[in-house]
Amino acid sequence: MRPDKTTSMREAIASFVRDGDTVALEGFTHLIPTAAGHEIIRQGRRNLTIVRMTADIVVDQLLAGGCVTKLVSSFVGNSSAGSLGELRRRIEHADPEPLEFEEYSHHGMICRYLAGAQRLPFFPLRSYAGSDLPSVNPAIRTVSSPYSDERIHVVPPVNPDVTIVHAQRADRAGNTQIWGLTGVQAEAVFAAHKAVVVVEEIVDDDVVRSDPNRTVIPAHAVDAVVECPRGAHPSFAQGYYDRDNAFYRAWSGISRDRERLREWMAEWVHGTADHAEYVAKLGEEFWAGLAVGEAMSLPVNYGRRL
Amino acid sequence: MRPDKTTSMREAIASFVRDGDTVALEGFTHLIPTAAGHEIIRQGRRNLTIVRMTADIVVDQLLAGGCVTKLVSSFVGNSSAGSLGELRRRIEHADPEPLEFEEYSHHGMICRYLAGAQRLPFFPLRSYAGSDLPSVNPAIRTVSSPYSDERIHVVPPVNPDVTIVHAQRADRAGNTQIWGLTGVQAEAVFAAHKAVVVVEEIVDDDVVRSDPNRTVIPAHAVDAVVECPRGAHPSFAQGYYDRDNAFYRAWSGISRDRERLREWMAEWVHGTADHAEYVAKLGEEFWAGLAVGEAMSLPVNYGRRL
Amino acid sequence: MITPSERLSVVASRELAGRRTVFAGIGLPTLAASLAHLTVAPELEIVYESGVCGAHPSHLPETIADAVLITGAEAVLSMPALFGYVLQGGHIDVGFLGAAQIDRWGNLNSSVIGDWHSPKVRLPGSGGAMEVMANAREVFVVMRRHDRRSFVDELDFCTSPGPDRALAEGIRPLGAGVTKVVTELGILARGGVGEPLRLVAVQPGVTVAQVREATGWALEVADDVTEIEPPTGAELRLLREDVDPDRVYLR
Amino acid sequence: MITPSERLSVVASRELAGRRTVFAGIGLPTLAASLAHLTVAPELEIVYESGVCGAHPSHLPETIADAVLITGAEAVLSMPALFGYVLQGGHIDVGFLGAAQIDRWGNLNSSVIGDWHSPKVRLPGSGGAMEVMANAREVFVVMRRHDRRSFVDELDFCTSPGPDRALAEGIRPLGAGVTKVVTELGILARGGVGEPLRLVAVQPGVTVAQVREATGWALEVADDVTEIEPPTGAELRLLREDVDPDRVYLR
Repeated sequence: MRPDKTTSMREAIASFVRDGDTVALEGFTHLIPTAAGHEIIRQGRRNLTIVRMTADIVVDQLLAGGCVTKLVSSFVGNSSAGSLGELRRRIEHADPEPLEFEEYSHHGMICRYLAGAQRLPFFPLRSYAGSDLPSVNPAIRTVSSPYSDERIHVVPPVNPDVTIVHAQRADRAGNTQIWGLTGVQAEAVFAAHKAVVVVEEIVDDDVVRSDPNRTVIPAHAVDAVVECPRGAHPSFAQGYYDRDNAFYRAWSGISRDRERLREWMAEWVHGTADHAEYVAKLGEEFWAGLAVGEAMSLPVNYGRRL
Repeated sequence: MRPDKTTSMREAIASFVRDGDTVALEGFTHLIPTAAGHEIIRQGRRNLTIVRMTADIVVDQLLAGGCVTKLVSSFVGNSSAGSLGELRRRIEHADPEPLEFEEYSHHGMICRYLAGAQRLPFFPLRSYAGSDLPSVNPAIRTVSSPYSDERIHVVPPVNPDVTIVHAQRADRAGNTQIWGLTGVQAEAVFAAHKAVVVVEEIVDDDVVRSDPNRTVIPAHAVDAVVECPRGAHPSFAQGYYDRDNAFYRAWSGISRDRERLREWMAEWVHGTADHAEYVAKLGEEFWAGLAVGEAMSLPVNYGRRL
Repeated sequence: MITPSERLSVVASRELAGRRTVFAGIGLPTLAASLAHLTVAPELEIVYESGVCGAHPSHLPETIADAVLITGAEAVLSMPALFGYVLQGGHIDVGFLGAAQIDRWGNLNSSVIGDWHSPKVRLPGSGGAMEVMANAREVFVVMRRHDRRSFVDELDFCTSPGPDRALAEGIRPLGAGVTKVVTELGILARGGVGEPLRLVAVQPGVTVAQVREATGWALEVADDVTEIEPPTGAELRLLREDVDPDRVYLR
Repeated sequence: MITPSERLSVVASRELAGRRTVFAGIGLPTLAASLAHLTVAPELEIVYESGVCGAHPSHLPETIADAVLITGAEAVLSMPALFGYVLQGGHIDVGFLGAAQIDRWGNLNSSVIGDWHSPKVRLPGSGGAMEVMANAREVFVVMRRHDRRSFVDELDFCTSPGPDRALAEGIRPLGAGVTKVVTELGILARGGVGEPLRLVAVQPGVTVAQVREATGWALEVADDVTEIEPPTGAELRLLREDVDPDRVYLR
């Protein structure tokens, strides 16, 4: 009997995200856990530390929702589509309040997750030499190699209270399958004390078990499984729906204007009871525009003892 | 135009394995590159340093072939089926000559490959504290964390002159797909100066490209691709043929008796021109006994822009 | 007639009550874990050193990497993920280990008999044993043979050190080290750092004196040594009919 | 009529002659690499920061993680593998980077205008730029704008340091740092450690004095400044018909 870890988004956020927590949200352009971010905003969480390599729209929204005191990130921008208005106001003008920002490079963030997942006190990487970043981030240090006179930079582990990732599918026990870009999701989950996986669909055990190499996150690392179709919008889910590039382009304008941003949040986050309502509000015609066709993988034979 | 890296086993070994080289052969129980090992013996390579986590039958054969001066490993045994006769004679009695043995644990070996693949001067791990192993292996050292008063053990990188792995399939450019146990093959390849991939079958580009997540080793890390069906015998290739457990059990007896071992080598390695002859000599009835049935993975949709 | 393998499997299975993840090799540990899954630990997941999580084998596996463990499994991980994220990451409740020698602190030798530099017998070495010892919450040892050659006052070589030896070097491992040793004679147990293995239970018909005699150090004995409950009919039926019907390991 | 984007893409593509692996972002770098693949570097493979190797996109990608880069690709790697094994492992011949500011040593700022602690403009930050600079054999910069706001005497903040700055800290990076800067005015180049960027070529109709005037430091000029060959008909045809037929980036 494998345990059944399925729950609703509301229940998962209520149970696993508390005020003051360190929350990692991962997904590199692909499978961004937006719906989970919106539910955190709806539930009014406060004083969160958000850990996310690419702090993009969902982070700007969490900031606008008043949920975030501190950000740990390696890229703060709206992809290549422009700026994050709320984030820039917070950092450039402490408006409406300051934002503590702990800044790394991408590989630095990856190495923090790797150290966290592997219970290591530090992780070495060949970045930072000559950069000004260590001068504004004292957590970036150096270690001497015991094999030569070489020094190398290191970063400390990150162990979020909870990591939330989005995936294509999982079984009820939490075996999670991702294809396309898999990013740093497995490491972020293993680094966390608790992990919530949001999926496009919960599938039968047999589906997962027909292809165990597709399981990027095994059940024993997962605490809750939430089925939330289209929960990665405006990002994409490979094979399910495409990226909403128009929304990315629109976000710079929305977020630049404080009043427009407030209205957007009121209508689309606070004004929807849950992600199903958000999806319905966008409308079937909208979703048809993001639909994708079929490009099926060829099956492989795992073999059966005769 | 992707480069065509396909070649014969004879040519690959002649080009990429030179006397005195450090050669990594990986594959954890699954997909052991035995045929490559036999070709190294046939070509009479000398003074090799063999790097292999589980030094098992193929290592005992390389020792018996007189190819090896030094072994770097974390497990020296014939799986759970008994002993390696030649290896024990070399280590216990320096018979017919001593074998230099640099010993680690499994995770220590994995971390050496990780450091090698990532061009790191060392890799930390939570093993070795209190063990006698560091007292006989001075390469196992400690580093102090710059974040606490903690010390942690480290191992140095390994960068083999060449790594040889066996896989189910690759395209002609070297994009290599493995399913079932993937072990440490990718890391061993990335750690090496040159890499040879031996496969059950070379497939059309479209087969590989229908499922890019299945590619464990990308083409740019591979220097040669050799098609050699059944080249992992007596180990197995998931979905292609099963493990020859009877041969594993027999090996303890064969290798315990120096004369019987010499005869076995004369008949099966030196007495066959190549692996195709070895396979044919075993006979179709034999191979029928290792045949496996079908257990196909369910396809996933990668999606197509409409 | 109950065989020693059956007895050891059943006794070890009971010790897994309520555990969730177990790191097991092939043979008695797999039998014990599989039986526990059907009895005292319904949520138990066996994790194999090869990278397999949540296996559903069609046949009893012959190695930790048997093809039947892969087909139909819930997940197959690379070795860096298995050793780094799962094991060193602290996700294993109980690890099973074997050894040629064990001492009173649960330190294990699987490397050599004699001197490492010119051994009388060269054994396989650590494999992942050292990592299981350092990173599993606790370790169970199942030893068919209980005699002074295996239960020694001093190891020829310490491959996999318990936490006491690690702490002596100033490094704190995650787990408690060996907490249970199940043998043909009885059960030795220790609570954790600073405690030696003590005899806590004997197999039916075995005396405390017999166990002491078979142990190479001055074995401490618990105040309340119990007699191990013999395998029940239900346990034996599950073991013989469901876990190992072909009697691959129940020889 | 040739647009600036076309000119920059063609000029940058020529610099990729014979290279095998290029780490490119979306936009001009992708156009340049794709054109080079069809002309001077037939074996060229573009590696994307998202983890895609050997992409065969059905449409021109809008981001480095565009779904069309994944479907039909030769390999998709996790980020630890991409940054650890491929990039830090030393498998990238040429990395393309952009920046808000560049100095004479090819150091780059993509973090802030003003002081980091209270910036006038908060820019996106490093992303993987620092890693590309440290680990690619060399780095090409394509800048649409060539003016004193971008080509500065002193960076407001050094995000991605060239090897000279790293060496000053006693650490030797793998690559040569920025070796080419392609702009609307010309090409700056440097050979490696210890060498500043020098003007080596100008776009047709541009004078050395103009480039000097647009550069925020005392720009050194090569002895033999050449005039850049205008895009050929073949180059333009490939770019317009095969690489970006919908003129997504060739605006």
